[in-house]
Amino acid sequence: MLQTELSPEQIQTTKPYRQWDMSDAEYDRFTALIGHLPTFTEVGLASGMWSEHCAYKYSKPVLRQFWTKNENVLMGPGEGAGVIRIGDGLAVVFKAESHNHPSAVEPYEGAATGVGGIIRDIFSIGAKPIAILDSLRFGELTDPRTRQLLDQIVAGIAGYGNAIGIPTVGGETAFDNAYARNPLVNAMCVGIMREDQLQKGRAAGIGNAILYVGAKTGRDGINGASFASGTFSDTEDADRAAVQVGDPFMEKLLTDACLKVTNEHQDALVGMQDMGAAGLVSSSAEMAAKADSGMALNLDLVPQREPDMTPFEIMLSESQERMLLCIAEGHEQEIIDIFAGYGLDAVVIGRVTPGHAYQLTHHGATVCDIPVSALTTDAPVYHQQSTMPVRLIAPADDFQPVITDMNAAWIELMNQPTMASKASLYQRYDAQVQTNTVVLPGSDAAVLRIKGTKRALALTTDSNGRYIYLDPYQGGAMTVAEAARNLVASGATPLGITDCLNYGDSTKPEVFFELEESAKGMTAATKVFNTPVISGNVSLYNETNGTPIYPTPMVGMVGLIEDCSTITTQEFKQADDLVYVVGQ
Amino acid sequence: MFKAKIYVNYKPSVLDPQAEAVKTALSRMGHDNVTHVLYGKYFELTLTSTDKASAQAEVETICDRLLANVNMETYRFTLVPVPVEVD
Amino acid sequence: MFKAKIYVNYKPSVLDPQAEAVKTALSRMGHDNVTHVLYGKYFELTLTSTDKASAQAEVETICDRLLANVNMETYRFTLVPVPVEVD
Amino acid sequence: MRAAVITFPGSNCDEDLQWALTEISGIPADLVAATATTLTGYDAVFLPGGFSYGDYLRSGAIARFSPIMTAVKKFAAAGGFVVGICNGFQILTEAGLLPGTLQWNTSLHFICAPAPLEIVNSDTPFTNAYPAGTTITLPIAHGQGNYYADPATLVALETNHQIIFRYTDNPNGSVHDIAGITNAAGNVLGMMPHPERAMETLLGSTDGRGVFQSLIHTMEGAGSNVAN
Ligand SMILES: Nc1ncnc2c1ncn2[C@@H]1O[C@H](COP(=O)(O)OP(=O)(O)O)[C@@H](O)[C@H]1O
Repeated sequence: MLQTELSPEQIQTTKPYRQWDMSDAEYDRFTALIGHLPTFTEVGLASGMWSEHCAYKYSKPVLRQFWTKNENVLMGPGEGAGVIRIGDGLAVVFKAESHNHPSAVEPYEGAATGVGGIIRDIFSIGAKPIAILDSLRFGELTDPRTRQLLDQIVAGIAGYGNAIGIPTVGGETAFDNAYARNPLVNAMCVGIMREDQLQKGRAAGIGNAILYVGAKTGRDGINGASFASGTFSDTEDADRAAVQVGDPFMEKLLTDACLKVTNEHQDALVGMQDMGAAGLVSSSAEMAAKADSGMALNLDLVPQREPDMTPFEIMLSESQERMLLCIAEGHEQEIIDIFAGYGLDAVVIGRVTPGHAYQLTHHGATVCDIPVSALTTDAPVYHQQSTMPVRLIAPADDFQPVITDMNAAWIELMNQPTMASKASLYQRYDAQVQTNTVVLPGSDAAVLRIKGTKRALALTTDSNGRYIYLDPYQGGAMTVAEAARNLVASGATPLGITDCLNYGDSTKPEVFFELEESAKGMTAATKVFNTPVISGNVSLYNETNGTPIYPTPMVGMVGLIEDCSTITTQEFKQADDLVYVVGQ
Repeated sequence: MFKAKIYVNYKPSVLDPQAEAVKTALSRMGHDNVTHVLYGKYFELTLTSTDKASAQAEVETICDRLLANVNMETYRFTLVPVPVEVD
Repeated sequence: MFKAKIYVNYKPSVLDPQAEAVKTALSRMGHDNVTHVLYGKYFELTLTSTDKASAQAEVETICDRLLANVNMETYRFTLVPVPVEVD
Repeated sequence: MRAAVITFPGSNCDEDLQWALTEISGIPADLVAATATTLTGYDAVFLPGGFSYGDYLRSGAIARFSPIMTAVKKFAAAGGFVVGICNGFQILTEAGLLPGTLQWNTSLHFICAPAPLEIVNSDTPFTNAYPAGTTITLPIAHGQGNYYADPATLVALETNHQIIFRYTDNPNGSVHDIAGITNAAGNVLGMMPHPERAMETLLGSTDGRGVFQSLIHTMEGAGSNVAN
């Protein structure tokens, strides 16, 4: 896949960046931004950072329309996760993330590392992760490949969540041919923290140290960010090399150690961020950008699992279970010792520098020297064309089912895998570890009490691609409404949402229309329910051989129950109780 | 009848947390002279097939489809003829 | 320097749920001519030891104490000398 | 009475156990690191659930080499009460403090579900608070809880009344439906179900309290068969 390093001039003529999904126009833009012909490493970093996965270049105009703030939001989109105040000096932190493409290729590890990634987003804010939820879409179970995907994806989520000791308390699963070759695997993580422990991913203060923590860097998942931004065809088996393996044991140690640093060493810690998509380059450049700093890293100091790694590979590797910290100068050893206590590698790999340059050295040579902004704030944003799909211009007549035998129809409905009990799936998740789960999977929403208070949180994930396919605006609004209903039915007041926007290739005007309209519907509903969008994730290019999935935004909603004694569960309680229908 | 001896292990570039764990445990136990650990799976399948070429093809299919995860693992195997046992 | 090739598997008297699962899967996939499945672990350890007898003794200790659970597993291994690599 | 809860790297029920002991049962409990070498000052030692050292190789296989395990063995040999729950049970079998081993569940899946249990022997330091013959329901949450021992060991377990809990609806393939056993001396208990998850009405069940109450009764010499 990788060529030996081409010179800047060779890059200009042979255009290797095209295979990393960077266009000629983007190459030209990047060249102009940095003021010289980019080196192999520089253009490689840009291809990762300018992918949809990192830069949201296609979805940003849509995301900007979301309503993201009310009086309780302490931190909205843009950081690892969003934060909402819940009283008693506490805050809830949550975010969802998709791992659709990796899971389609390598279902166990793809799903497992999806869970691992979203957990790091939560503790990087300074919060203790308390719950995981998922949202899964598959093709029909009559297909053996679907059965295998389902089994392995559930096993991967279980394998990671159970081992790390965070309960998986809820989710949703549905089956439809629209997802046959492109399953959706979305995971949400929720955490709790004291308001005053809030961390940001910032690398501020000239001379402060950049500390690399956790697993060693290998060649796994190189340029996964642009991999996640490509579509599937039947012939792309070569992509398989892009898959990484998760190590939940390592992540458990990493979580405990990072929380110890946030809780007990506030004065040493300047900022913290996980290494997710586009690995080291993304975390370091974003931390510098947020603090308006410069940064210099020596790649020889990066712990490496394999010999002879190139700067391109080191910077774009998506090896799991790694964090990047900015530590106040003079406190380095204090923090390194904490990680050593957990048996973890922690190495100073660079410093915050004056100015705004992003500089990398490798074997004594400078391999990258560009403005931080060229990788971050100056990434392109595209305003896409939006066209109403033909099926919506002239919609078919409403379908009226003819039901002659109510009993038979009911049994047929209940036989649908989408309707059937999911107990055989969620029983593979440890839903009770941490001993807070009041309402287990099987009800409308999961409920977790908060130890030391009377309060509880209610959590749910919901999506319904079919509604949005039929009416993007109404479907988007209904998704938010469904989540809100699930929470209210548990006795909770909705607080806010996170989302995963799963769509097809949004460079197609019809797909962009679906994205735009459903986001408008979601926005309208979030204002009605007073549930701002505090975090989220975008997954475009969910297509197989040119056919997009149903537009499927997933909503993860969190609600607050002021007093545990008012928690309500779904099941009928006793014979002779009255049953009411409320609403229309 | 053939016996297939099948070895499945991770591709070298793939992180193997189990092998790492074994290595760390060994060094904690004082076995510092163990410099490298490879951790794989080993299967023995007994097949009633009568000709070697078809057994070979069948074991390959079984490895590709079931025993190895070809995304991350490689496999190799040997086939040895087994005298048919008479009960 | 030696390389130890170590095979750990269940004692024949112990029912191995993993081997059973493989066998069931194979027969569901139509491979009915597979009559027996053994599912084991395979390790390769590289040891810096210089004499074979001490390597032998060390690998035995490692197997007894760590790699095999002698309540239900047995192991066997071979030792091959490895030429010391010069960097 | 004072209890130690051992935290191995990868343990994840250690804090839950500490909560169940301290906040609910009124037994002061400390988390003790696996690197510690002594257990002086404690009357009971708990090995919690989780995935010690990732449970790589075999569950419990690596944990048994932790420094603390030497102290646990000494503590048990001196007659101290040792309780291993889930991964703790797996560690105790690997360490040779309890016979047998825990294999993969026959489904090869992790199972998180309520498990009805028969209390087979209520005349032990861990179960004397439960009336004889009681059935309780405790959560299980494990992938490798399928207990196996060779026939001779099983005979010994049965005749010495070392089988303490039995599944009434075997979820994992355990021989003789075994969910929990003690050693021959009766002071070391291993069980796959999680009593510490069944301590509060809010969380659905208080069936697990008896295990901790039994220990209190035993330590205080306060007799047995006090219903919970
Ligand atoms: N993949 C899953 N992971 C965890 N829990 C799940 C999953 N799928 C479904 N559930 C649980 O099963 C119950 C019913 O799910 P679902 O049929 O999607 O509910 P609803 O129709 O109320 O949205 C819920 O409690 C949900 O949390």
